[in-house]
Amino acid sequence: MNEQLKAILEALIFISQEPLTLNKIKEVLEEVPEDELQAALEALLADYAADSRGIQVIQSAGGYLFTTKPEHDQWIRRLLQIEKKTKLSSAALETLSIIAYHQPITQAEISAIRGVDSTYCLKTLLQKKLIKIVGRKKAPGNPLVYRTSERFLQYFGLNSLEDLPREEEIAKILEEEKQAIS
Amino acid sequence: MNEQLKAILEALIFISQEPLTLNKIKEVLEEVPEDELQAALEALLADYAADSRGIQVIQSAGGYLFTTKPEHDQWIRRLLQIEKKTKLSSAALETLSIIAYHQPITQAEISAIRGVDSTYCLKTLLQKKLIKIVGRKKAPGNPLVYRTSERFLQYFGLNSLEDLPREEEIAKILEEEKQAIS
Amino acid sequence: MEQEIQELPESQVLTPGSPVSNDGYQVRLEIFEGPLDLLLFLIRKKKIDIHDIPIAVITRDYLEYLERKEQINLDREAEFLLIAALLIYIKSQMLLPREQEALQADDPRQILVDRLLEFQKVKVACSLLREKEEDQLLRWKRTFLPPVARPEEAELLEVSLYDLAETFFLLMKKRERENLQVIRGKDVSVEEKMKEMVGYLKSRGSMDFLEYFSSQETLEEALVSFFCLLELVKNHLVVAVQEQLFQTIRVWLRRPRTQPHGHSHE
Repeated sequence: MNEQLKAILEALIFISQEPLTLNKIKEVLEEVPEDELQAALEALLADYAADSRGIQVIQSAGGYLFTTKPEHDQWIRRLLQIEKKTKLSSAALETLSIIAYHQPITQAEISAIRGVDSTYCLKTLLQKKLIKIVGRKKAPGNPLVYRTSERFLQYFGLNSLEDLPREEEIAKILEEEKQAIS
Repeated sequence: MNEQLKAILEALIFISQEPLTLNKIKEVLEEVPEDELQAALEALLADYAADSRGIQVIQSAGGYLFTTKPEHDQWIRRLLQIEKKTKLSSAALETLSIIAYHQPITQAEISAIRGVDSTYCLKTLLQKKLIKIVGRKKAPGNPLVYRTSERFLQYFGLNSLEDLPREEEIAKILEEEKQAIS
Repeated sequence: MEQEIQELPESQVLTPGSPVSNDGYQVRLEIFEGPLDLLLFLIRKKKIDIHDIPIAVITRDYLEYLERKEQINLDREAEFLLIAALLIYIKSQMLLPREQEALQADDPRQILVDRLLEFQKVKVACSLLREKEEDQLLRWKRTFLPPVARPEEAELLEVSLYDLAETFFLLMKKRERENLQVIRGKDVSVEEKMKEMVGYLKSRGSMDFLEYFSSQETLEEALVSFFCLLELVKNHLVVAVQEQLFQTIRVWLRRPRTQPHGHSHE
């Protein structure tokens, strides 16, 4: 294994503020054969998987990124003197998950599923850049159409939309809940 | 040696924007005896002194800070170049939005709306092929006239300029809700 | 504590028998995200099979919740009324004498059942995403450029003068609140301040402008430092970068370019 290459990868991921994709790595290190890159990357991930480290490499939005560990949250907040980060409101989360599973989707379609007008939630989500407008639907009134963004993936630590909890997983939870009630 | 303490120190140095001083560390970890802190810190420094790492701890301004190594400078610069290329600055985005909604438009008109000289932004947008020059205006000085390009439509997934969100639509989304639900 | 109230319905739906659902009268309409949320809650509470809803019972319970409100806010609660109307409509359909065994597809409840099933899935997806969110919110990412980066090559988001001005006015408001409106004598010249700022940047590499601004002794000095920053930016002597709106502004000295910037490959 190429130790020097591993060190370079570590430096590159360290410097990135957004998940560093394999494509970008290849662009930077275009001289290096891909299988060598892969091997070095895997070795680096293995190093960081060790329990004793204070930083981790996570895979998110199709790239690699350093983050601290959840269990160190309180110390970091003490250092930065920051309150707990705020979660999305239930209404915003509801709207967002409908968009995630039904995209591309219009405001009217979202509101129909929720049974409530969702305009205000769309504003919040647009401002947080968790969703984006991607055009118009060919339908009466030509309504705007929404999709989730890159930042959505990053926000939830998903590698791609494929990583969203699947139908079967949801069905299983519903089944378990039903059993619990009866 | 306290492995967990070492990990916390690693996380704290990682997230700190300024060199992290021992005083600051003591403040955050006030429950921990100073000699334990010292021992953990030294162990962490020893770990990072290993040659094979891509990140190093430097002591600067009386504190500790992670940086990359000078020998990796060329790769880091390449990466930053690439990242820069893929990102629009907020100034460029502002300029682009003005062109999108007010085309055809001249540099002077854009600068008048933005309140700042926009020559540099126009250059960036032209390089990224998001806008194009479509001729000159019949006005004193015959200034160049700009429009958005085909690529602009592709980039934002629009079929035509008609598909741009209309002012009323954005206004409706951005409008503050009458009653506070949150 | 607003947040906790917001999260109640979610936990009710997922953990039946929670303390709140035991004492129905403590549950206010406001805590439900919408009418479907309320309906699901009632169905859970009564341990009803969603595919076979006793529509008369549910309609009565549902209306009880609406009636508990002294005033119906039409903007906010119109959607609750809409579903109430649907429930009453379905109830009336169910009461009609049926000539033969109704086919399942003709069950007037079907439209409601479909919506509830879909909404139920959304709720579960929400709880799963919430777990992921909670995990991610506890992880900290760097949102600044480490010192090795050369800021003039990395220009993330260059701040517009508007951002600067906006930030400035926010600061002014904050200062006003802090009752620091006393402007003391001591003339501060723009030239001196500019020299001081450049000196600061030369010695420290970069500056957190908000911090610098607030550390000024008098409001006048703080004001002068702001105008100096504008001047320095305008003359391309420094670069000011704001990673996110309302975050601090970091300022670096701009290094004179020795060569026209060559793109490695384009």
